[in-house]
Amino acid sequence: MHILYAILIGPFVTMAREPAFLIEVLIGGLLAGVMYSLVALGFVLIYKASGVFNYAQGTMVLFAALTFVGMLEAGLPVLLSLVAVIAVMIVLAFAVERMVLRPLVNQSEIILFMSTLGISYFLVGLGQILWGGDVHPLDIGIPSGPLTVHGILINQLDLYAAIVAGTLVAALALFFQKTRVGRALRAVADDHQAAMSVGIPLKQIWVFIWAIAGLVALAAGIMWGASLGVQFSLELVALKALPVLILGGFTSIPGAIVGGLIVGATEKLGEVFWGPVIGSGVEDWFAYILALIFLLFRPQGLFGERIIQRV
Amino acid sequence: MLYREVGQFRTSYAADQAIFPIRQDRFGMLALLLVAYIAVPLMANEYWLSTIFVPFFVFSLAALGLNILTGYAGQLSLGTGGFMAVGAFTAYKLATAFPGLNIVLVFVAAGIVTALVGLLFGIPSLRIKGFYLAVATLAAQFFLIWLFVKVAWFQNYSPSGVITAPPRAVFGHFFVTGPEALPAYKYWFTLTFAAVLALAAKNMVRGATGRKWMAIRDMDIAAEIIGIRPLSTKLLAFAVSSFYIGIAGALWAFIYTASVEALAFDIDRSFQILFMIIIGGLGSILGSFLGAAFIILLPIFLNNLPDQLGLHVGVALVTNLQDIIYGALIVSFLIAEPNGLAALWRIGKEKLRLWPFPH
Amino acid sequence: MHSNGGVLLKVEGIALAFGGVKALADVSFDIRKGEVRAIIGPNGAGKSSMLNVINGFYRPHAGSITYKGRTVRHMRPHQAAKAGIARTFQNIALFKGMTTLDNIMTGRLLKMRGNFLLDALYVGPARREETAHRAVVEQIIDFLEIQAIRKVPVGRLPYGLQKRVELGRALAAEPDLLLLDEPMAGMNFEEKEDMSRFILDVNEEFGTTIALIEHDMGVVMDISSRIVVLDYGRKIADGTPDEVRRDQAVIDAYLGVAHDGGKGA
Amino acid sequence: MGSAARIGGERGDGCGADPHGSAPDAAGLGGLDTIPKLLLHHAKVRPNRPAMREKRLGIWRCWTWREVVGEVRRIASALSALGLERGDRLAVIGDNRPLLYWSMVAAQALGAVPVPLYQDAGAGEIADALACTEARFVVAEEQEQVDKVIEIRERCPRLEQVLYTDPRGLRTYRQPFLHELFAADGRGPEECSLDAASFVAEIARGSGSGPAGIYFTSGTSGPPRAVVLSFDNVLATSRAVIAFEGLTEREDVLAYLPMAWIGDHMVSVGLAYCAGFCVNCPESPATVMADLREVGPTFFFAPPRIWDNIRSTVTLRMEDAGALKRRLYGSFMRLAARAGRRILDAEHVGPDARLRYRFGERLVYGPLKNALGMSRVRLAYTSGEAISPGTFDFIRSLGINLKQIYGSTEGSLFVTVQSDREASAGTVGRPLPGVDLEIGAEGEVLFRGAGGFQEYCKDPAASLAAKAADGWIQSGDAGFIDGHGGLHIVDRAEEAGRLADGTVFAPMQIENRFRAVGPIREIVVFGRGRDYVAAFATIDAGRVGNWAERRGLAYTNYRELAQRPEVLDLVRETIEAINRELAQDATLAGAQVRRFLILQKEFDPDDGELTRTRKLRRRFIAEKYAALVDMLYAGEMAGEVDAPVAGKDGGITMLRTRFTIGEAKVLRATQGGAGTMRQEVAAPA
Repeated sequence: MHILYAILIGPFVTMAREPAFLIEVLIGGLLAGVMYSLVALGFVLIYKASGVFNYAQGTMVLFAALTFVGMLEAGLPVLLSLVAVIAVMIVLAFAVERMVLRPLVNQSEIILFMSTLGISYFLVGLGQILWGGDVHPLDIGIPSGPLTVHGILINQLDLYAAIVAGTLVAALALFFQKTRVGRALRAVADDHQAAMSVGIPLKQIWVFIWAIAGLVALAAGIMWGASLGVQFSLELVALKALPVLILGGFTSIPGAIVGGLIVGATEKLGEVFWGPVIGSGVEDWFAYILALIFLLFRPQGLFGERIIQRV
Repeated sequence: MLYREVGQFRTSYAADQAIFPIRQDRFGMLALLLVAYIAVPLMANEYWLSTIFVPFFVFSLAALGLNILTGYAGQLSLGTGGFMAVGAFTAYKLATAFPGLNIVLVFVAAGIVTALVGLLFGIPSLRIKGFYLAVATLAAQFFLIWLFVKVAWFQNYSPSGVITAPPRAVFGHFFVTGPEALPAYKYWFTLTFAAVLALAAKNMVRGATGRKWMAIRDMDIAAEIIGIRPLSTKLLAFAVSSFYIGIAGALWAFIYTASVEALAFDIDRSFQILFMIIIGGLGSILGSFLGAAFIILLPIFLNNLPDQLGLHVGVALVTNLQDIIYGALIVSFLIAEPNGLAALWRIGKEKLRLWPFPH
Repeated sequence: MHSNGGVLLKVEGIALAFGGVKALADVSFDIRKGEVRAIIGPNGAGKSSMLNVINGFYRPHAGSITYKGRTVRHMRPHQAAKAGIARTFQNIALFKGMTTLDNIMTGRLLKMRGNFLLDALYVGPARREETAHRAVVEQIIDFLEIQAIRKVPVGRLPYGLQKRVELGRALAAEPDLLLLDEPMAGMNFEEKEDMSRFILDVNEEFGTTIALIEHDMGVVMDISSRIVVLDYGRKIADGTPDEVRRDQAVIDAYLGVAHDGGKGA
Repeated sequence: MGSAARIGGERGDGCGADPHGSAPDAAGLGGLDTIPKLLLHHAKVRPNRPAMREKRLGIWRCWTWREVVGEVRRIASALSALGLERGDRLAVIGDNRPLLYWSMVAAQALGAVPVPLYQDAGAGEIADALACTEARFVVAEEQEQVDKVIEIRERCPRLEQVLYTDPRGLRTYRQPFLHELFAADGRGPEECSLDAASFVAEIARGSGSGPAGIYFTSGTSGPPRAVVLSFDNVLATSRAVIAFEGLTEREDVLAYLPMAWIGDHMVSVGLAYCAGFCVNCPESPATVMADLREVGPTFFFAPPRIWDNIRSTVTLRMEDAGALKRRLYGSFMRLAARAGRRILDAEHVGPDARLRYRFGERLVYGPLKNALGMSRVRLAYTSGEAISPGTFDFIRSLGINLKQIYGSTEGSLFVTVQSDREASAGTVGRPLPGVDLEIGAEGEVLFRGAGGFQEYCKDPAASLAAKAADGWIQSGDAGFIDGHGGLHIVDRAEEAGRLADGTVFAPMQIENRFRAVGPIREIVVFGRGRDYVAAFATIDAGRVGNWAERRGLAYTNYRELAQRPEVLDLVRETIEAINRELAQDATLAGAQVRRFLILQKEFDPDDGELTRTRKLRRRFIAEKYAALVDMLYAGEMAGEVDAPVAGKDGGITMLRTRFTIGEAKVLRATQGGAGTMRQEVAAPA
């Protein structure tokens, strides 16, 4: 009985007893969630445009951050480094399209997925050879240390990261809604055949979308790197983004954002309030179980389209 | 060109449905078994037996299990490592709790427990498909590993979190686990598991069970309309697949490494086994073995390559180069033959049968 | 065609809608034992939806289905299959990774009693069952004259043969009611002739009741005993080919719309 | 549906138990002089040897000799119950099926005369045949045949009962004269009104001089004739062949040729019942090639057309192979052309070539024979018409012991046979032991022997014309006998002639050189009484299509392909190449093809251009396409003519069509060619 109490009731009692702490945890979780959203966004963009479940998105985050840090350490100014990394990510997009996607066109989803695993291995090895395997601290001038608002502690870095992420997401949303290229990209996502038939060059679209995913990865990499240091565990951030995808749906940009927030918040709550009871490291799987249960009731995710089966 | 099929005709459905309907294939298989059971243990040294052949069979079994689920029933799973851990830890708990229990039964029981766990995590497959399901299986992966790391009971409260296989023998005094176990005994033991379970898998996939799985895989709606129940069919695939993977996990922990911690079965292990079936060939028993061999031998080959070439390269660089080559090889392999080594084998065999005709 | 008058299936007041779009509205008709019943109508008339309702793939919003004397709103697809309803699909729904033989064998699954353990061991009962069902499937292969493609993966077969294999899979279930969704779509004249012959032979040899959707009016008029005409989800006519051919509503709504499609009528 | 499968045993160990009781005793039959008597004999001496196999429902069913006796008795009993009497004629129409073969033997057992008919014959042809033979019974395989018989029933007043073996689609037929002839397996033992003793007694009443069956000639020049052969004809000939070739009970043959053709009858009934070997029936016409591979016959009989097809299929398929494989194949095939035939003929071959040939056997010839289903073939025959030398040498060079035989329906198929070491495309061999051969006044081949037919059915005048009182039979073929006693056939006696300038013109000899060479499938030459030789060609759609695709030439059907100027050039080149060959041959040098055109449809027996055994009906073609023949001999290079062409749907339509005429270079005859027809032909083009 004691254990049931500890799991089912105890944490809520704690929450109720310390509402400020609860809010603090919640905000911390939401801010972290924005970062998840950022990674998930990369997945969604690529999945939407090319039907590829890009496992290498996490590695791209790492690779981008590593390259950025490496250039800074080599003494390049921040802005130049940024431009250089952007260039690298665009080159990467070209390489992926030319050497992986194009030869594998019309293959089944699982084959494409496996190929991104291959890309992932490749990038990990390449990144380490180029920049070494140590932890690189990344200081981009954002003041660290907590900020107190109404007695609630907020990590400044998290806050800035959230602002950057939010801005990026908003910019992307505008881009997709308002620009011609953006609309073309959405057309591709909705119907490859139709997009081709109105003269949208699919290959260019793929390069483009992978480049954008690379930029999103760069942004995520810088933010995560700034808070955790640029190291190989960054790759694992990608795994965190997966339950976000389930919650939000593989093809929904708003889904990625909302899903990220939910995952970030609940994971933090789980870790802080349930962790002591059932053991630490709950955040490794908490979001997954949450997503799994959620899926049982809504298989298409939060914002996914309802599936009408036809025969 | 080796085949001379003329005059081989079947007078019964049983003969027509045999696993190897062509005489030359039957002889080939027989020869292979003879080599595996007699020639290899006689000729191979301890290194080969313990670090190549034993893990090869263990991986083959795991790949076989995943292939049943993913290749035959079409349900993508990324939780293989987690299920291997279930098998390993169940076997450990059983072996230590019931010291008198025959080691074979321990492994089978570990497989059954894993099957039940697999069943549980297969339930979402009713509602979700494809990558959604794959991600859902990650839940099993992370949760299970966390469970075995955090709950000390599973490790019999070992402070390091490492479990060590107790010594056990088959037929009275042939030790297959523990310090006294001989490599040859371990080899025969795992080989027999792999052979028997591969035969069972082949029988399932060529029979009604396999047709149900493949029907669900190829077109689930049509399958349902001809009367196949999707849930029970998928769950059966999860259970059978997990049974194989669980036994593989137990063999891994007991025979191959002798002592193991839960992190040996992390997500990388899942991906490794997924690679095996993709490289080997989805929906192919043979492919599971070929893929396992490829994935096991590739790093060994890459490790030894610099030495062979007379190059002196730092260890770290070697590892990183390995990653690059590994990644590139996988991509090029998928491009060259998306249907895997088994398809290459099949095509090669077809070519031999039709030789000198090209098709 | 030996229709002996007994009603095998009766649908009454069936209504179905997708997100506000009415696919079927108050459709009622019956299918008699042993007859070849055609459902025709212009594109989007709701023909396929009707078949999907009958075999349980869609759940109607209103109405009832009486099959073999039992009245229900809805059967699940595998229940329908178990009750002896088999079907083919407009866009071939074969299991592409399997051979012709295996595809037709799947049609026998409902009749197989084995389980995976027996399969795994491939001992006595599993082996005997496999052989016995193979023998039945071979009769179907013989019937449909597809011996030469027995062991060919269906993905490699030309369209017309795939349609035939699909018919074989449906027949393997020894259905009481066989639903054929455009069995001759995309076929050339010769293939259509063959398929018509097979349909009539099935009806004649096994006494199977057949309900089919078909666009080729010539074929429909030739092989069916009675015809239901749907238009915009409503039934506008029901009767023998001759009656339907003369029906003013049909001429207006159907033949009038599709000038080119009405060549046989 | 749902009848239990009967499962036979493995090859050689018999096929399982006998469901019909033990075989009746064959003793006291007074000699094995009829086929039914031989049946009883085999059931006694080799009861458990396989007599017949059929691939049905996916597996090979097998019947031992003992089981066959039971089946035949059951069928005889059914026929007798329906009123079949001694001397009646029973027609059989359908694909090669055990039940149909057994029906023939059952009819013979009752003293009736079986008449096998071509299954692809139209209703009219069947009516003629039934009327001519006055058949009272018909055993048909399935609905299609039954429909034809019902359609023409009014025209055949003697026709009484029609039996069918496949009830599919016939359930609603209510005609009182229709009966199903059941296959026994899976239906339990049928009640047998004819007990074993009376069955044997009925068989004992038969004698060797009685009619064994009536067989239709293919009718290359004129309507088919109904030839009556006696048991003595069939059995004496079969025994002579068995002795000559050393055939045993261990042979396997595939019964895939039309049952109506004497060739199939002699192999699947005559030789099989004399030697006691096993006849295998394929599952369906579409699966013959696959079934051939499965059975692996030891004795294979095919008309030249099938050998041509095999050769062109091999060449065609090898064209798709990779460069390396093609080179390997090419080099070994050249070796085979040089040494293979000589090795088979046990002539002297250097040890080096012999070794390389053995190597080639592992690498190319053996696998090729395996792929073709010919690995086990130790005796292969070609007959029916002359085989093209290229094809003949090609097949032999692979190590397949292909031999020519010459004969006719009137001679029970076998008049001459090549012996193992004397096989060549030129001669058709020496007379079978027991057969006398002579060249008549007009160069016509005459023969006399045990196989000589009895008479033409209901045509005593023709019988008398063909068969003299002393037994000499006019073959209708022109030929000569060479110094070694080998017979050479020049052509049909009535076809052979001279050009206007007196040059000898033997169309068949010329056509043989062209058939199945390169793009050409068939060629028909004209020239009798004309100034030069001209020809119609049809093209090999598969090969030419392949060639066109590789060149990027667009076409949608046969007709468009045949009209392409590139194809005309291709055919011209081939013709010129063969003209060069003809120029080497003293007798044929003057008859090189000068002008030709490509027909826009292929020849088809349904259109009357070929016989049912796929032989050219030259005279019919000349009449049908008279306008085109005139064009060939008029001066212009192209013209429009009403001609039958292949339509888009595969049917034939008359259409005003433009034809272009090709002119091929003609060479001066090179001296030094021997006066014989024998010609070494280079490796296939």
